[in-house]
Amino acid sequence: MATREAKTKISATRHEALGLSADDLLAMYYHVALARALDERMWILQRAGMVPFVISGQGHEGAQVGVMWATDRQRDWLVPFYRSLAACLVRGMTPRDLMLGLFARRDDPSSGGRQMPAHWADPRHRILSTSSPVGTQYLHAAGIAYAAKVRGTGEVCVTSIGEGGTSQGDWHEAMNFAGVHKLPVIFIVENNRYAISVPVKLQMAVKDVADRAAGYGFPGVVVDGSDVLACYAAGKEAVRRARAGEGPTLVECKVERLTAHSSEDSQEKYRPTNDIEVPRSIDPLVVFKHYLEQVGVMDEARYTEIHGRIKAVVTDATDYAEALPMADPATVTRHVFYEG
Amino acid sequence: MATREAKTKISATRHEALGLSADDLLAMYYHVALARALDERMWILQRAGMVPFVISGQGHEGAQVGVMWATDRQRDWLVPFYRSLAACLVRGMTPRDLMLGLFARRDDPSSGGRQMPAHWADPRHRILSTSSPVGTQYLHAAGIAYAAKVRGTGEVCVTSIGEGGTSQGDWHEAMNFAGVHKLPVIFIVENNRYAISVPVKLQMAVKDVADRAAGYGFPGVVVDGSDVLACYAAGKEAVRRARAGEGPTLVECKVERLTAHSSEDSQEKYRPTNDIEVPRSIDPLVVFKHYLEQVGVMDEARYTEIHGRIKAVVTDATDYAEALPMADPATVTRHVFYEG
Amino acid sequence: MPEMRLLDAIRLAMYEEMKRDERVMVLGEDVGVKGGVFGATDGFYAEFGAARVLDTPLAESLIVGSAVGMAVNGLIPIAEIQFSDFIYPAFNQIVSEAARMRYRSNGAFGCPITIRAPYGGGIEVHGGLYHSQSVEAFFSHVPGLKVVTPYTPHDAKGLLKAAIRDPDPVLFLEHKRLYRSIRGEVPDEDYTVPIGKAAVRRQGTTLSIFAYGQMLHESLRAAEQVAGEAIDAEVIDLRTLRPLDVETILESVRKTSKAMIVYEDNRFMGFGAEVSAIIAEEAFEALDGPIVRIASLDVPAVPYADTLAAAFIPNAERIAAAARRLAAY
Amino acid sequence: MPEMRLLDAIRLAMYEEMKRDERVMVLGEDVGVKGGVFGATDGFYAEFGAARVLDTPLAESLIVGSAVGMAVNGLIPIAEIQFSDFIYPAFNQIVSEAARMRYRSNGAFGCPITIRAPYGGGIEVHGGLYHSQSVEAFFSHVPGLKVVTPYTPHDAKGLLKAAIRDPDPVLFLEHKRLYRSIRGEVPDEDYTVPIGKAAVRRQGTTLSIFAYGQMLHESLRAAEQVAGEAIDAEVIDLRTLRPLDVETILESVRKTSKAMIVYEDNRFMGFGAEVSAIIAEEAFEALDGPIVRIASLDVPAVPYADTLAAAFIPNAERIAAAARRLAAY
Ligand SMILES: Cc1ncc(C[n+]2csc(CCOP(=O)(O)OP(=O)(O)O)c2C)c(N)n1
Ligand SMILES: Cc1ncc(C[n+]2csc(CCOP(=O)(O)OP(=O)(O)O)c2C)c(N)n1
Ligand SMILES: [Mg+2]
Ligand SMILES: [Mg+2]
Repeated sequence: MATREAKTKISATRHEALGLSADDLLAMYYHVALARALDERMWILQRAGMVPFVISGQGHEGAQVGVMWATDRQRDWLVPFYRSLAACLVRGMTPRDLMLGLFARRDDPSSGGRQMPAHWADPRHRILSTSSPVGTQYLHAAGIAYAAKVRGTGEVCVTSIGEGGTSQGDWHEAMNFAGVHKLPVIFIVENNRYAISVPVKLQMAVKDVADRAAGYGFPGVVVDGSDVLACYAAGKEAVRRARAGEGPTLVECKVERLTAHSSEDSQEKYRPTNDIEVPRSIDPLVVFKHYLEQVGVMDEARYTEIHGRIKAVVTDATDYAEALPMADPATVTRHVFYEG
Repeated sequence: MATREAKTKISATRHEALGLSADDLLAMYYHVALARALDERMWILQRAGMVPFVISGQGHEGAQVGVMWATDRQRDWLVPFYRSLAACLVRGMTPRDLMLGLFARRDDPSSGGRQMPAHWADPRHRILSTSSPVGTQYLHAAGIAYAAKVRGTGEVCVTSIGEGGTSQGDWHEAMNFAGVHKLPVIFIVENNRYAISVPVKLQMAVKDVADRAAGYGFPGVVVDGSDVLACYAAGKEAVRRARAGEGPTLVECKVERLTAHSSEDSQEKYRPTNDIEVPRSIDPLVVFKHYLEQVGVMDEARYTEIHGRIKAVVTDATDYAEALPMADPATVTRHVFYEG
Repeated sequence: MPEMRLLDAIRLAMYEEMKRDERVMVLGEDVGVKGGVFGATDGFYAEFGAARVLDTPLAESLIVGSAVGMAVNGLIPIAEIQFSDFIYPAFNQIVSEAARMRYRSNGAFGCPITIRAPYGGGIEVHGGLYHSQSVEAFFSHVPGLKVVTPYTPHDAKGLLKAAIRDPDPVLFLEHKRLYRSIRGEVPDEDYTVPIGKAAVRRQGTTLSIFAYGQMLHESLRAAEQVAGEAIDAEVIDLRTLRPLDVETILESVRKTSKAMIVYEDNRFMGFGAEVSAIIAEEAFEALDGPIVRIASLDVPAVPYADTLAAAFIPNAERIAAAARRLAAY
Repeated sequence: MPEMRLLDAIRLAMYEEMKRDERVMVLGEDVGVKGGVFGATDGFYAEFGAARVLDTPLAESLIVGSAVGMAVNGLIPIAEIQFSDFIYPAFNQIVSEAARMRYRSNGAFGCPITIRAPYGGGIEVHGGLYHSQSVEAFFSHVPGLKVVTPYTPHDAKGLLKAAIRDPDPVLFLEHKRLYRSIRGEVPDEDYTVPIGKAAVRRQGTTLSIFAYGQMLHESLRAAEQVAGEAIDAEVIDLRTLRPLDVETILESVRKTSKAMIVYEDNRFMGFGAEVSAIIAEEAFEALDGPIVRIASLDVPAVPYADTLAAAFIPNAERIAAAARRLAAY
């Protein structure tokens, strides 16, 4: 008992030290759990043949919620990639918005069903449209940050990519440019050790991508992606630096890919079983729940209530999206150019 | 006198410590001076309207001769850029070969007059054809080194680029790939502080490009490009590492651009006078001559003899090239594809 | 003679070439242990090892640019671009470097590389804007580059072997919808199909339809649809887009005096434009009707939703309707 | 109305737009203190400052990719590619990103950027393979992108202003040989020339010549050469390659019944192919002769040596000879 008490005390100081209340913790937990539940439902729908394709963020949610929680949801920008489901939720996209994209429905706010699932966009929440070519988004983020700087808007731009994407020339060009002009941009690398099947040791000769930041004249930090508070702390400091005109920060979150690369992939072929079965001790959802319990913010009742709410929200989003029509073929020629 | 003696002794130990004889020093000096003389003649020819264009290596010769002297001229590869005149001479191209390129003559071994001057190539000396797009050559060098490694040929590949070129995505992709596979490649950066008019502070946020090597898992060294022996030492160690299977080395040579970017450029517009008038104390030709005098390898007579020889060689090359015909128009359609 | 799918024939061609010549190697994203996202190099890693079956970092310019260097130094690389949509980062290395190495060095250096790229879209593909594109129009404009796209498994094996053995760079485009939908007999023995020759897939007299890839398939279906209406369409598989078999094209038009070109790419400046221009200049006298192009809409690539994808891409019905109009002209 | 060179008109258009709208900015290599390698932004750095006249690192994908982000966040970037030959590293950012941002976001995001690129070669240019190329064929195939190339200083100012004010990406191609060789009157006042309209530069009845850039200049010279031989050529400046002014093209062909397209780019899959294909499909009845294309050789870009460059590129004499043949058909 004594030890448990002690533990709680120490831990408690962690989120308080970061200026987070119990309600903040619960809200953050809700987003991690909601992202996971939506994601799992998407896989079920794909396996059931209701949708052709799914690509997943499972295992990345803690890092995304942690870092994004430190941003200003009115002002700041997100330039996402295809695993950014949790980040988009934090930015304000709703479960219905995301399911509309999965089902490629007419009302899909990301692309009106024009793009594959997980190619998020939402001008209402300053989430720039996602494309498939890996790496391009880093340059868009640098450009958005450059505009923010010269226009003096005080905006910060956050973008994210996998560790494989750091091998692209665009990644380097963006890092270099942002360093030269000390731009208000946060470069996140969600390092899950695989680029589809390619292990990180064939992707780069270094252990941490973060080591490269020094060569661009700004700090790079490594955080445990299963530790939501550590990710929040890293995000908070990166936002502070950006807002203060001190320039970019590279935040490398070590995460685990809890699924195959996508519904097209069978990872058993290249990933050893013991590597696939990620210990629950590094699942951000489990780890964060444990922390909330430790600090007495989460108990049985609350857990049941939250997850009950999430289940209802996910089901509502699914039914809502499924019921809506596909895009009207007549609209296929729309929006090639500005239509006024 | 005592001091001078002492000085000589100390200095003398320098080239001896590197295993270089007096004859080596004189041969190295000859190449530095020859490159400079050829280069200066090329500018005179351009100013006189004999040729439309010249781009120059003046100021870079010491770095190129120093590093290339450490390579095996039979076995190793050079993937040059447009300032590599001195490097090409060391590899075995003759003054006539280079003048044929300047005059775009039929017998130009680099391209038969198809490319602009300074786009060197020579299969006899394992000098790969140079193109204009900055940065592409780094990937070719990595590929050559990969082939050397898997074929077990023991070849080392040397490539070079300016500091501006390091901003290209291809540069990053090549560094990363070479690091992952510990390839026998030497990446030279000839940092002359300008990319045409763009100063290095707008090119990168760091002082030394060499700092980036760590992020790719191999060493990066900075050398004074006016110190031929320092460049030779760096080249020697890089070659040793490559040959021993220890992987790539980034060698950054700090050099001065003693001319405008090219005959099309007028640097007075963007470069302060005091910056243009480079002190002779950092002109590799002057510095190296001074060293040879100090160690008693160079004296008045020898100097006159060498430079007399160079003058004759440059004049011969010029007359020879000028006298030859331009490429035959009928050949314009040749060599699009292999002709057997 | 064993029957197999287009995908199997492609795998077999590479397998046999790697067995035959140890200089031949494959490189690209996920070509190693995984055997490629479509399985084209399935099993290669185990058999030929990591050095010759190279999983590269995620960078297409690296894949092509390093292949140029490998080729210069004695290897024969087959570079896989995971989806043709992702070939653009390598555009500079392909156009400025690989395709010009021989010309700019006045024949001194060559670049024997093959670049394989799965392309094409449609309802079954569900690829959206970035996993569906046709890219042949860009690359068939490039002197120094050869562009090939097979339709039959027999051609796939023979043309890919020809590409691998070609001393110059070849872009080998594989339509994703044909990978598993097309089966055909593939000889066991070692053979090549010459690059630069078209194939008449259906003899006809009323009009000529020129196509390749999935649209050749749709064109053949269309030809059957109108056959009962006394419209006897000749259907020609271009196979090699560059160098193009102009002779076979003109011969057919001189016979039928009517020409249609069908392609899946966007219409404007698509490959059909060149075929049409060649006919309009070199077979004008023979022409007895407008040269018709059937192609996809001029919007950025194939949308994901089936409703939109169906509206974007031509199919047998649209081709048949156009054939009827042209025949009646 | 002051007379000026094409280059001055381009500079003036940017200058006036930057004065008019502080969101407008230029970025590229050496556009700052140096004012660009051709002087198009001469003096801008001193007047508008470093933030709006941005010397970028040496990376074209960065120039375009960052411009996309700048445009999304309220700026109106004019990106200068130093030579069109060096636009290829930015190919992915232009084709996959800038040109598709609006379509893929279903209209939610736009990309108002102008990409300026000096292009073209020839004896006076001495650019060799990598400082001479025509790149319009690649980019005019891209839905979502507009492609413009002016011939007169008047058009240069008006079209560039239209491009800068266009809510979508525009590739603005400037022929290097026209920079200083062409002088013309340019109104002081603020005006635009609409993107998407061709201009009849010479009225004629015998045949129609379609061209742009330096080849328009050569075509006009050719028209004068044959004028004395009872050949009255109509010469049309396409000006905008995408969206193309199909109406004006068809009108002219319906009048003259003979068409020639002249371009400096490599022949195969060059822009003339599309013009020819449109005519062959939509004005077939009017045609009274083959559609003739005059273009450069199908070898990789313009060689450096004058002897080779002269053999590569069409000129007035070659065009005139072709016009005589077509007129006599
Ligand atoms: C330019 C480009 N090349 C290839 C692909 C195909 N592709 C999609 S995701 C992926 C792997 C990405 O790995 P990583 O960056 O580590 O992100 P992760 O999927 O592991 O989160 C690849 C190769 C692509 N989308 N874009
Ligand atoms: C891809 C590409 N973009 C632009 C150019 C035009 N250009 C030629 S040299 C040069 C500057 C190169 O600077 P740096 O790399 O520092 O080499 P330096 O000339 O200073 O030796 C530029 C911009 C080019 N050749 N290639
Ligand atoms: Mg990964
Ligand atoms: Mg430099």
